[in-house]
Amino acid sequence: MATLADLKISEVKLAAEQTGKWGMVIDQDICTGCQACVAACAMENNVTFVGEVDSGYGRSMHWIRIERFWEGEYPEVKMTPNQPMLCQQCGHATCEPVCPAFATVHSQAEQLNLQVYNRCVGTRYCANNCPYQVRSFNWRDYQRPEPLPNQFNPDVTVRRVGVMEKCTFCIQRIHKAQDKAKSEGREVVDGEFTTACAQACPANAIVFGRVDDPESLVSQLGKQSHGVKHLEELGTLPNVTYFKGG
Amino acid sequence: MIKRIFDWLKQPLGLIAVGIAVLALFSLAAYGLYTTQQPPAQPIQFPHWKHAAFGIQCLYCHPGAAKGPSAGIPSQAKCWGCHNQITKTTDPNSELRFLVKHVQEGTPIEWVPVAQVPDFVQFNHRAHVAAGKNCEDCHGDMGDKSQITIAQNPQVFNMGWCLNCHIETAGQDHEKLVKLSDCGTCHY
Amino acid sequence: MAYEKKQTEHAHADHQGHTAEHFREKHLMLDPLPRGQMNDMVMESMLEKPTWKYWAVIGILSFIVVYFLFYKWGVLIAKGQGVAGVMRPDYWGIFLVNTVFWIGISHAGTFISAILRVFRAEFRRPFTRAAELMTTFGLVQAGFSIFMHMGRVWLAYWLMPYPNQRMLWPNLHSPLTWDLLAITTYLLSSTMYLFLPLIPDVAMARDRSTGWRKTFYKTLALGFRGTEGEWTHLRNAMNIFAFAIIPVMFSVHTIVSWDFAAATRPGWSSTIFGPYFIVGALHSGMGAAVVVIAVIRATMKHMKYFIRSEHFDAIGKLMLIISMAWAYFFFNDYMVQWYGGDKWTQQLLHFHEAGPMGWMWFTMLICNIVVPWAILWNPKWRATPWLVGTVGIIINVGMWFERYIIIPISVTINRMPFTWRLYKPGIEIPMGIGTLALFILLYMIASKLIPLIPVWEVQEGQMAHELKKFGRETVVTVSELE
Amino acid sequence: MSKQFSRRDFLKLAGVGAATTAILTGCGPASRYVKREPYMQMPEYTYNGQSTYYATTCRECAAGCGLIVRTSQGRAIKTEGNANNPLNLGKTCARGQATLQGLYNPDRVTDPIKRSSRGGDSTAVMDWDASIQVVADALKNNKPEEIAFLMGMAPDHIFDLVTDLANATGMNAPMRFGALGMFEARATLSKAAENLFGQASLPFFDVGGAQVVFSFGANFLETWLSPVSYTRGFAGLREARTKLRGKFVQFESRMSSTGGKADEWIPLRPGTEALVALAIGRLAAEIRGGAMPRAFASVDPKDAATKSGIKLETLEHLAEMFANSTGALAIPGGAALGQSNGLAVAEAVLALNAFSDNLGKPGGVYLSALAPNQTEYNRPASAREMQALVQKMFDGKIKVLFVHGVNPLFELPNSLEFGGASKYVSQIISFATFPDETAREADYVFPDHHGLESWGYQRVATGSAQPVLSGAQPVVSPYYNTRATADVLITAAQLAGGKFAEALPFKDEVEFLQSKIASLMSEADGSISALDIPTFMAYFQQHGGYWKMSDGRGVPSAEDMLNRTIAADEAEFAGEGEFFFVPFVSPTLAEAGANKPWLQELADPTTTVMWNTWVEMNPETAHELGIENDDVVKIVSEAGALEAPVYVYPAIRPDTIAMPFGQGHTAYGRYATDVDKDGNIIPRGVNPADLFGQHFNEAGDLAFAGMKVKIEKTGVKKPLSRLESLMGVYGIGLGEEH
Repeated sequence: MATLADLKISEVKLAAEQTGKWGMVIDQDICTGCQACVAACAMENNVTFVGEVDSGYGRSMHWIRIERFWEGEYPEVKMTPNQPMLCQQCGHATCEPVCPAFATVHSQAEQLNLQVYNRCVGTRYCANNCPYQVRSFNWRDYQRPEPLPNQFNPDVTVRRVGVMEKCTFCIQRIHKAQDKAKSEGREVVDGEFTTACAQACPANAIVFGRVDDPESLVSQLGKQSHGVKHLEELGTLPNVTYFKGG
Repeated sequence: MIKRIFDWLKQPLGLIAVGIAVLALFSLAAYGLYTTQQPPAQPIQFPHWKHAAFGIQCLYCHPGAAKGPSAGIPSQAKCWGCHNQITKTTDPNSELRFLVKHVQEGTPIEWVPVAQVPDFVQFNHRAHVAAGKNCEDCHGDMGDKSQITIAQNPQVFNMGWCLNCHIETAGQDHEKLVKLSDCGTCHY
Repeated sequence: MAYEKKQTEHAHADHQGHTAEHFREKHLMLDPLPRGQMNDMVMESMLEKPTWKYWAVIGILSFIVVYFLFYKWGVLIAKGQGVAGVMRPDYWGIFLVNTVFWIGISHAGTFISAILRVFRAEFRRPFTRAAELMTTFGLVQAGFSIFMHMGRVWLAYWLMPYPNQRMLWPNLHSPLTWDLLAITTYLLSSTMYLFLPLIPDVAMARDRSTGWRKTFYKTLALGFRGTEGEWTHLRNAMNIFAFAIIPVMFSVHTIVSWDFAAATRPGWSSTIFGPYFIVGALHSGMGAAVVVIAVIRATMKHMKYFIRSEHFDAIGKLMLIISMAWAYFFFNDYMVQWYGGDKWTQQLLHFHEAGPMGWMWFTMLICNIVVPWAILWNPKWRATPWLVGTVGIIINVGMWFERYIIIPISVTINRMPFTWRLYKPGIEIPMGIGTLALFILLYMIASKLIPLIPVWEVQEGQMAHELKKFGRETVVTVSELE
Repeated sequence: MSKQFSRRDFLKLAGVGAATTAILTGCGPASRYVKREPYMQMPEYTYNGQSTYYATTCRECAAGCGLIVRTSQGRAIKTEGNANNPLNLGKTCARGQATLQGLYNPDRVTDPIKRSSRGGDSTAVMDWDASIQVVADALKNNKPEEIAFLMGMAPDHIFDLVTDLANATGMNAPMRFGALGMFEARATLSKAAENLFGQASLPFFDVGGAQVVFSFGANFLETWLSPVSYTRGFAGLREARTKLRGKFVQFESRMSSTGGKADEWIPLRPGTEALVALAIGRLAAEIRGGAMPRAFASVDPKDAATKSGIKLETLEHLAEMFANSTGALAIPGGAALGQSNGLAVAEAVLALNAFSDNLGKPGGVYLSALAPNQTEYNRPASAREMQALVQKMFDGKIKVLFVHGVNPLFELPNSLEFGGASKYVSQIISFATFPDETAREADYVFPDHHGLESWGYQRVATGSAQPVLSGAQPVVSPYYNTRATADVLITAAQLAGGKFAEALPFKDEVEFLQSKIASLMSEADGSISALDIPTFMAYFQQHGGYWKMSDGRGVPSAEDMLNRTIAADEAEFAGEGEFFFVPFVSPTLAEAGANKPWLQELADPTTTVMWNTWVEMNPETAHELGIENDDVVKIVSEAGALEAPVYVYPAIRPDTIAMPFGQGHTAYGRYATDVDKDGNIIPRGVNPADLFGQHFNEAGDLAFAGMKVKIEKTGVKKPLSRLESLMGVYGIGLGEEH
């Protein structure tokens, strides 16, 4: 029987020194706020809809939301560049240490913040502690009447009441691509697959790939000087880079 | 009021009533527990061991296991491909009569899979076959007719069992251990 | 023996005249009654046949507990946390407010009983039991509240460290895990600590009761007969516990504060939270204790003998000091956060005062600082039971508001302004009332089952106290008993 | 269609959906047991647990984007863009993503039904043989000129089929209509192209290649013409990686989500777009020097500045930007064209392009490529043409009306009185997939398959340089007892006999499709080619259509464009009232998205409102009127009145209010409607089309933005569901400032 030490739980700390594996670059200058990514994410990840009352009360389950603010007053008013906000897959996430049940853990293999739905007991501490506020909780057993469940993606667990969920960087696609590459005896090629949001984005504002591969498109873009990482000052080591635009 | 009820319950009759009630509750609970442990009814009592004894490879009927996440249940056409050659299909007492009926009526056979992992586990057959696991490692020896029926899987798939094998497989290879003990490998 | 000697001295003291009479009236410790009589008084107060009023209150409370607490909890479990008012960004709501509140309440018990015992504060003697009961019952409510909060409460056992085939353990990095450990430890140790001083009293009750009560007390008394050896063991055990439980008590609320202080939220991540929370807990705990004592004194037989103005005066002074300490920590916390200049924290502080819930912030200050300071400085008012009791209630309202401001109001403001939203409680309110009802209900039942006054402790105190006359002065002397 | 399709023999895996929802906690094994039906005949290319991908075409709007649908075990799981399709290059919009929620919508029409009374709930389920007989009888027993088809803008193959039928039999030519076409003012664009370029066509604006883009009301990042393609163009405009970041200026009275992306947003007075465009042209011509083009000569920039409410300096600065740019592009569209002077606006703006000399050049204006099997541009009916149809119905000249792919009772303004006219039509047969308002008023509903269950093709009208014919094929077997309308018509025509049978001599829909694409088989320069039609059809399905490999866009002739006068009159506004009324199409819902729950739950890009209709109002105006967020106001136009909650919107002119189109359904399924406390079905939100009067521009498009309205307070509050925070975004409820 393996023991606690074998599982190297203390390695969570090491994440601070690592650069991450998967990352994203989002160009806010060309993001039109069209919501295609939001819809694509919901369709890919079996994200439920919650109805008018709950969505108006901050209970919508969007894994990715598009934020916009206003600058100035009429007539010199401007809409700030649309800001798609999703889980930043922090290298040193604030959500991870606070979960008492290890439902929110760091994937050492993929360098992602995992949410293990079946382990979640619903303390909601992770969501409280997430500075990006990108976690959504299943406040109710939201019903999707027949035959809507036909559309469920079999690769993604359907969450039930009382568990936390969030963007996974489409980990099911990562696994699928890796499995395919492995079965063909090769490495995953940059651009071979992408997340649902990046795939749908009509403006190509979202680019996804390996940040630890200096040759990948996402690394190349990430090096550009106007890239910003949100709330980096908190030491979260986010893996999503934003181009503020303008 | 309450006192009267208690007094009544202290009588022999009352005690018997209490006893019966407790027994009934207990047996109901036991029965409930029992039903959850029962193997499901299958449309055909399919003998895996017979097929294995004929030397049919697992992958012949379940080819998905080598190619993708799901091993798959063979289609009727596949069953019928062999069985329409076998005269036994006319025997009215043979289990095969059910197959004949389904084929003739064109209705699907509603199998109840028994080797199931919970929904929150994303299991991939291909990776396990590629890692050199044999079917019987998880599904038991299909050739042994006492061990395997279509109504039961000898191995209960639980996480400890999965994890044990994963850690054993990884051995001293740290990178492999990280991958194989990562929550995100199976849960997403 | 010591008791007889005391008796003769007491008789002698009878001739001291008016001054001694005056002392006796004021101080329980100087107003000894025969031991048997005192025991009978306690027994009588416990065994007094409940009036219809008692049953009516029990009935109402039971209804509230069954309907508001358990039925609504069933609804909550069946339908999910959506029936409560929580949402993004207020993932934590009144359930956690109540948890912190009840843990706070439970602190007074240990404070009064353990700290005052360690420091030999004699006025504590008649009400240590009442305070200890508050600790245990308060923790029960806290436990209920935290379980109500959980999204999948049926899996709560996963938070317990136990060997399992999944090779999964609770996360020791999480303040919630520490919380769980601390609260469990506190609950166990405070229950033990409640039980130890109870032994001589249930032994006394055993000797004076018949029927099922006799069996009940016999079981609880563990065969205590009152021999010197037993007393020595008991005293030793109590001393150990009294000293040991103090760090536990401090750690519990410090750890509770770490739930917040260890988070990255603006307004939460504050280093002063540990002591601030402890003082806050004592503030509400003393308030609650004084309410309980005032109610006991007003409703139960013979209690006016045991609980006198002097006790309210003493607790009142404590409350005043704690209120000042709380004000200091509040100011300290506010000052440092404000001075830090972080824009989100600035926004939050502004929101506290000027936001839609600003009234609550000001009410909190009035309840926690203005009211106690205005009333408790006056010795006469301080000695008025109903007034001090009212102040206790007001302080508790204030302290509940303080927790409400720290949790659902503070989490409204985070670093993502796009998500800011104001919390509107739902099912939490009735369920919170349910926990309060359960607390009162447990107390009412306990008052009929166990002696609320630790008689032996009072008698012990009375033995130690003596009035002596030096010249024209009558002086109180206290002798060491142990 | 049945023959080819039956080969696939999909079987639903009963209970898999239930199983996925059933257990997260897991009790005993018995609770986990589900039945699984294996394939009876496993398709040879299928493995259990592995997805099959089919190429098809999106039917959520008429743009014709190619889709790849991931299917697993006979269920459609996810739509993705077809990376090969030149129109969308693997991308989709939100509506394309949500199309699966239409396919698996719980409120679809499941069987052919006969309604005992129009608008009533009591229906009788029919079988398909009887249904087809009804259609055949309707064709046979009426005079051809008494039969009319009203169709949506997609799909094209049924339109072609009905056109063939009409041509052969003398039936009324099928009319196509869609609210999107109305709000895009397609007729005006095409008329302007005809006037200026001599050829009716949808102009194509190469946003991606431009350096400066001036958009006059065109909401090309939302729903306009071909949003996915235009969004890609916009990304090209901005792409700093490859070239200089292009500038974008939007002229509109209410900031759309397109306008939100603009570097400069110019809130001009509604109706002065033509004036402003010409003034910019004149100022730009002055900057460049040389002879003043006649088109700009008559306009006075000062006057234009006063009338439009834009500062003269701003105009001059914009003109400078336009004149000095090497690639300046001007786009007319949306509400700017839906006014009484819409045609003049379109002409004025196109004239700017002529001035910029970008016609037929990268970053300029082209004539959209005609699709491979298309000979001339075929625009949908304008509102005036629809009015003519309604008039015919009123006059009793139409005995049978077939409705397919359009919901006129919702999409047409109330004032056109389609509902009233339909009472004079003795038989209305709807082919609706969803129980929409028109289907409720139909005598029969013979449901067509959902787009993902259908064969067909859609011609790409604009958005791609290459001529594209997007092909559709069923990706799953029909979920309900529905039948392809093409099949129904073909069978019915054969039953009707005579000319009808001769017009459609096909076995089924697929044979008809083959006949329509057969001519492409051997054409040069095609993306696919084959020697026989089955192979060609297979390639067509596999690749999701057929397209030419070369640029097929037309080059407009610039001759005389600047040498003509363009009327610079201001638009006329109908109705009394102090507010201009600007309706716009909801970017997330568009005309037919309201029945898809996830589209309802998408936050509107500008207001982040979900699940409802709102009225946008300038904060200053709201303050003056004493109106706050969520106050319900009554909007009164000359044609009607509506009540909707206010969204205090910082980027709208104080004299303008705006409202999204897309909600306000009285039927159309549970997500498009709402229930009140008593469980009665009530509309979700309101339909601003109810306010439109019968005013048209010169091209026949509805002057939907040419209205003035009054506002009355009601004293009622209806909280809008917003994704955003009123506190965080607007500072409302945060308390007084220090």
